Amino acid sequence: MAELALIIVSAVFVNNVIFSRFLGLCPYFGVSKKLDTAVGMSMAVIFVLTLAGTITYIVQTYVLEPLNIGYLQTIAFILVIASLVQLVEIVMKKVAPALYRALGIFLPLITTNCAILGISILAVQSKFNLLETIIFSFGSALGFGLALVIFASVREALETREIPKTFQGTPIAMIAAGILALAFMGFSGMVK
Amino acid sequence: MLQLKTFPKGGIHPSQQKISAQASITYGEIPKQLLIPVNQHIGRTANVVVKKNDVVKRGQLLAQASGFISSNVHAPVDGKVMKVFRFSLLGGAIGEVIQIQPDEPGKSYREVLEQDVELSVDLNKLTAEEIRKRIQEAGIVGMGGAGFPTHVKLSPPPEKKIDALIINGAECEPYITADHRIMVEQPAQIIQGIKILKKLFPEVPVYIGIEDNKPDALNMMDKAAAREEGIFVVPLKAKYPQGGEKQLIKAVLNREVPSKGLPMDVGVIVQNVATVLAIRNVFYHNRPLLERVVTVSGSLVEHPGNILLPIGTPVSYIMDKFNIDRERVRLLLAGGPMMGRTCHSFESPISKTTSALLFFDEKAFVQRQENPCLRCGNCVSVCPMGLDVAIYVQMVQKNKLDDYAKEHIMDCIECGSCTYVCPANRRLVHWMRLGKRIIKREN
Amino acid sequence: MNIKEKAIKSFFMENPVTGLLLGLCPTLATTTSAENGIGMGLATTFVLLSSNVVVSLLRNVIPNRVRIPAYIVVIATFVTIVDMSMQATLYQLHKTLGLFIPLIVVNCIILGRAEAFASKNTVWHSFLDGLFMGLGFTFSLFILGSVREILGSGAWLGIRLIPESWNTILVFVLAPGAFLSLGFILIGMERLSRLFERGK
Amino acid sequence: MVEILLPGFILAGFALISASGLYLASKKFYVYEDPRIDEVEALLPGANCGGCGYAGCRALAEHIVNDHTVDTPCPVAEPIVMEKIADLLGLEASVQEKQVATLLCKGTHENSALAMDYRGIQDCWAAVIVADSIKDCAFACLGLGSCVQACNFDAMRIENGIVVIDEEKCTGCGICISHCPKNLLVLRPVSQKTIVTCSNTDRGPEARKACKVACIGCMKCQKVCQHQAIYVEDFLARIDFEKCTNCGDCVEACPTNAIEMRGEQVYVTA
Amino acid sequence: MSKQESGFKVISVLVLIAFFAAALLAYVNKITREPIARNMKEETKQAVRIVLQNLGQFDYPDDPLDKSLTEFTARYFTAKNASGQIVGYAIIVKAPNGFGGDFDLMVGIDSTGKVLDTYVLNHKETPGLGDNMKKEDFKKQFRGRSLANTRWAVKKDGGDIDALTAATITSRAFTAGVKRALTVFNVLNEEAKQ
Amino acid sequence: MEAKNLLIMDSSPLGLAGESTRKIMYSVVLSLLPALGVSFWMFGWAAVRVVVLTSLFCIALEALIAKFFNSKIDYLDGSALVTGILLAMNLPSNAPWWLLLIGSIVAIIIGKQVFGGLGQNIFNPALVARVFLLISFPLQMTSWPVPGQFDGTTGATPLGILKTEGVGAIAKLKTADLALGYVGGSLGEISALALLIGAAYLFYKKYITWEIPVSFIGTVFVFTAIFYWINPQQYASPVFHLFSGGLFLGALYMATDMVTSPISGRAKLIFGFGCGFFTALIRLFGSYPEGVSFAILFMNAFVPLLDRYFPEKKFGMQS
Repeated sequence: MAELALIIVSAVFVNNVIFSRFLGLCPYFGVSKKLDTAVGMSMAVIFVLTLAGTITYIVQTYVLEPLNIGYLQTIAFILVIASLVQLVEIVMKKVAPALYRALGIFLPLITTNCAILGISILAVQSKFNLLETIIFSFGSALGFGLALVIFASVREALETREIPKTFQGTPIAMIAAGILALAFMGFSGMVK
Repeated sequence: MLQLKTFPKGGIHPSQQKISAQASITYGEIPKQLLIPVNQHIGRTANVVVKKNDVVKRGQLLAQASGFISSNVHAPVDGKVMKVFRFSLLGGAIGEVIQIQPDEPGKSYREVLEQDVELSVDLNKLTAEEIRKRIQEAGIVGMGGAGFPTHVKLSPPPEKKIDALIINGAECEPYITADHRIMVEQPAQIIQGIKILKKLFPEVPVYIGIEDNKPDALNMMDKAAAREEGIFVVPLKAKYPQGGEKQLIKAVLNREVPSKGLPMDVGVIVQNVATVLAIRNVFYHNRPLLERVVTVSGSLVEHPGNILLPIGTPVSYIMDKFNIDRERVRLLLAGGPMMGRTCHSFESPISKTTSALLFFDEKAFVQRQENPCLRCGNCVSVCPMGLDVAIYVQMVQKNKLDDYAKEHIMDCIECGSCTYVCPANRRLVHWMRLGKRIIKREN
Repeated sequence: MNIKEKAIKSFFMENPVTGLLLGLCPTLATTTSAENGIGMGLATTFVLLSSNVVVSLLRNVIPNRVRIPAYIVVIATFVTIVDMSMQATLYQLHKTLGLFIPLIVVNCIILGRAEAFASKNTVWHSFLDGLFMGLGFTFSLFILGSVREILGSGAWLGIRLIPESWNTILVFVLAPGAFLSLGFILIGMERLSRLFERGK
Repeated sequence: MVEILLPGFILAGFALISASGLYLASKKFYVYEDPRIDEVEALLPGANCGGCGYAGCRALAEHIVNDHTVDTPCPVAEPIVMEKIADLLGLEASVQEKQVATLLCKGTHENSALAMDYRGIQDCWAAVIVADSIKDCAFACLGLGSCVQACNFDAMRIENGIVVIDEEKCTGCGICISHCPKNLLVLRPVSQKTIVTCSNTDRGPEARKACKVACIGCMKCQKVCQHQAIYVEDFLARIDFEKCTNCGDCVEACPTNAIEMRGEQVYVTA
Repeated sequence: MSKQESGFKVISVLVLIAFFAAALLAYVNKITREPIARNMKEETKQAVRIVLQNLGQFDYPDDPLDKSLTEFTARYFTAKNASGQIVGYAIIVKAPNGFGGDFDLMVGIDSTGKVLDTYVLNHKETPGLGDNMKKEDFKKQFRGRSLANTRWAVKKDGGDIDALTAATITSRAFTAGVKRALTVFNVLNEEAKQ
Repeated sequence: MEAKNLLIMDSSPLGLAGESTRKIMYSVVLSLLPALGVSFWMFGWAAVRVVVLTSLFCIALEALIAKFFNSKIDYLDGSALVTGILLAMNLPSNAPWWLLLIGSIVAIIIGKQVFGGLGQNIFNPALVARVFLLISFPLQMTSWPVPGQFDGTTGATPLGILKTEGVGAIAKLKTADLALGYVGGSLGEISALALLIGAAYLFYKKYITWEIPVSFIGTVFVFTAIFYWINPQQYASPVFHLFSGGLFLGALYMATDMVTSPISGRAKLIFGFGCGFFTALIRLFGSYPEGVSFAILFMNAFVPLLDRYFPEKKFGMQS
């Protein structure tokens, strides 16, 4: 149990997807302009990443490894993730339209979120078992969501500040992210 | 005396400056010409019913209310209509005025008033219907500043059960002493007015809220009310903006008017003392709203005082009367320094809502160099409405109002407390007003 | 197509990183040194170029509805090829770039160019587009890598610039420094782009 | 050979399962949507990078179709793509003559003096909270530049107390119109040269007192116009752009110079 | 999507592409498998050459052997000279409880049990502090030390080792790691004698 | 224009309470004097040198920016001075001049001016600089001169000792020494008492409120107490945690920075709790001995969220 808790803490704070692993930065900067959007995106990522982590684990353990074709990992994973995302989108649209309106619109964006593929590959590399993989994927997504939501609120606040013209837009966002990364450095070494 | 009541959240203690508090109400003369503003109230503009060269009598209707939320305007003196045109009013607005050439310029207004017969009023014979109708016809509006037609306030829809009446004698703004003097000099008449209002809401207790910085007014009102049943004088701890309707209700009854709501939503009707006096005069003198008491004060006024004047009297008349040097005046305020409005013409006339005229020179004006917001939170802590002023203002400045701010910014009562305490010297109220304006424009 | 203009465009105005803000993950993660930046950039360029060519070749064969999955498969194939060949020949570099080689698959530039350009243009034009976009990407990675290496390690392309005993600003080789440097480089590149635009 | 074919079959299997799964799912869970969304999405790059601020290409397509606007360009696509989309949706289809914003006031500091020393927030809307007008004329341009701030094309500037519009830069987007608290801005076709540069509806004497170049409602222009294109209403001359031929008769007739001819005079023979 | 393509065509194109992609990859894999495997070993072997570089000519096996002691396990390479005599060992141990957790350390030991050199294989110590253990200034003090001639602790704890400035924990871990390697050497040496 | 005769028009109100940015800033400077005094006494001229240099650097940098980029900046409004002094209080007294210069550049430029200057920054400038330096120059930032000894002897802070040596090593430290500042550390870390005296003045002037310091310090106390109670052999006592490190400096001066803390009372309580929680977390489990600066910087990022979701209680929103 303590093991699993450590995996979560590590994934959320210590090895935060954004600030430590540098994964999923495109949506991080793209979707963090508005708080509402950021919250929706975070939810969608948590859902999809947990699911994707689980399924890629199964693909790796029961197909790729027994057949000794580990080099197909990238292509197999991305194929699985892309279809999975699209499947979820199609099904959600029909079965739960309300949920689709809230989360579904973020789904296409997730296919090319490198956090999904990256975390799936990392989970395999870390030699986690199924439960650990699920927890790890979930925790990583949670870390992504946390970073995204804070950052979106910071960017919304920046909109009301007197940012010099030169720094407006992405440059100031980068600098704010840099300072946030400084703060995240404080968590280093918490999980060994 | 009981423990002093006040509203709990926010508020400030600006320097009182009630230098005219002991000056009895004086009376002016009829000026050479009067400019009667057609629109002296909140609501639809009245329709002018006189033409150039018409001869009008004192009390004659000049403009007819154009709907329920509107108000009549009457001629305060006998005279001739010269013309109807657009002119600068007190407070920066430009609006239609009716220019009247009085028949007897220079005649003491006191004499005019003394010609009005004192009628005896049998309260038992008055019906609620009749009272409302006569108040409406007399063009009575809230004389505290806003100018909301009084008959509308007194006609709550039947589903709103009124269980308390509050008479607003707080007068929390610095300098202004008009209501104070009325309470000192005419307490019995105010009580007569209250008793007329009580006919509309029988059995409902009446509270007269007066701040403790006016002990003589408290004393006089206390004595006058002592003989009456169901009328209570409530002494209040002096704090600005206690005279705000919502703050007064909170202070007196500890009830909170909901956001975007009206006092009647918590079963209360608030009337200003001057308004009550005007109502009284409708019944005891058969006189519509023709005049009001104006405090004349400020650093350039040698002998500050309170003067009763017919509505439409130009500021220049008052300046002559009080010996105010035109060359030195740089700042003319209609109302108090916290919520009053600056004016730009000495020819503008006083209206039903002009409670004070303050004259200052350049020194009184604070050079506002707006500095960046420090987010110190002073504005938030003094805001009697609990608004996050600093945050909203930043949004207004960048035109990035979010839904949350839009929902609350309209609750601002523009009392000015935030601007008063801002260390960065920011024009917070002005920005808030601008924010309101932007929201209205969007809708 | 004017090649020179196209080159300037993809290096400055439409630079994938500083102009379009695409492919940020490898940009920030792998630029601890100028050399790593170039390595990552060239790997991406190869994939971009090859997939652009193949997608352009297949543009009339692939049905519209599965074009995205099909492109992804094509891209993933080249990525894996790069991955394996780098591991075989440039082992040390591959080790530092690590996870980010397979992640080239999800670099938006590649899919974006495949979709926006290669699927609608001839093979030769797609080749040029892939080449210049890739080099533009490499260029910004090189710049970022140089800044971070010089400030953070006191060296450039592995050559020590200041005495061993001097302190370097370590933060620049770490995550916060990556964001901060990119923030300032964005401003510099914007200025440069404007210069070029005015020069036209 | 097996070691090459086997992986091929396995991956083909993956592809088969996912493709047919998706195909079946899209049939079974079909939901109707505006088909144009698909068409627009097909034109967009499909990189789903989120660079436009929307959550992916489909979200942008939905925005374009549902809100019927191409205000948010895709940062990845060539500009031609957005033009194609606009064509597809019939946006900007009708070719109109270029319109420009025009200020209906000539109340410079010389013509209509300041009536007060306004010290509040330097913004027209903030000023009208304090006073209806800061100049002698109640209808004058305040010259505090709310429209200048609103203009996205740098086409406006304040000069001598009133706003001056650069007709070259003006795109006729009309955003400034709603930002004028005095409602002094209108759009006019560039070929319309004759304008009444006044909005004062007061009677002649008062209008003249307020501004040297005010329209005093004298009706001379109405009388002189041969095309019934100019008429006086509320003591203010107004021009019907449909009928006006820019002949310039009214300009000459106006005693207060309240009617102006912009640029070169163009005669239109009826 | 203006035209509706048939489901069969859609699926089959995708399947075909996937098939060719995987086949291509399998082919590339076939070519690169060998060099990759070689590269992976090469790194460790490089380290062995560094830590044992003072031994002159020697041979050692391609893959390390495992050695389990009660508290920990280690891997080692045995270096032999041309005549088949053991001239030294390169022992890989986990240095315990560093700042960023355990890290892998390779220690070269000559046949007399003296430390030749050290090499840090991978670590998560703080840049600028702990990772100074890779620097010559710190490493050189270990050369020539053996289990017997040294108190294996940092000076602060009453030993002989100078700790890195402001990185006591890393220094402790490093010291403990070297000590472990020497312990392994003793065991191996005993076994070799038998 | 003959504006002379025209009447002034402006929006009400026309009075002012007489507060100003400068007054606030210089009051903060004043309140820092006791703590500065203690560190001057402890570390001698070295400490004076650090404070003077950082203050000069910070003001000079703002003056340069004011000259070349944004003439609206008032570099003498005291805010740059406060940043300079606070930065100095986060540094060791033997810090080399280039460290002070880099710190000042980071604080004023990256921490403040890129966001638009006074009042616009999201993160506390002095802390941005401190964390930046801590990560970049760990060697210089973790060896501290020993107070009272002017011979350049360096040692670790009590928290540093705790992290490397364990609980046993700090047993000999007396609480009174910790509270009075007779231990190693940065300029402002050393005397909790002097800091409290200064802060009392700010409380009196109402420039800071009780919420953040109380919930910050309280949370650290509670969390460290819980772990101390679980295992006193492994974790230090809460009293030790209270008086060691920069907790008081952080809780009284850095977290309460008006610009980077939330506005409403409720939000301040949560903000303080967050600071305390992450401080305790980093101190107990992280690899850095001190977590105050990281925790505050981290919570700074939450301020917009807190402002939005825990605003002031609105009038008329009862029921």
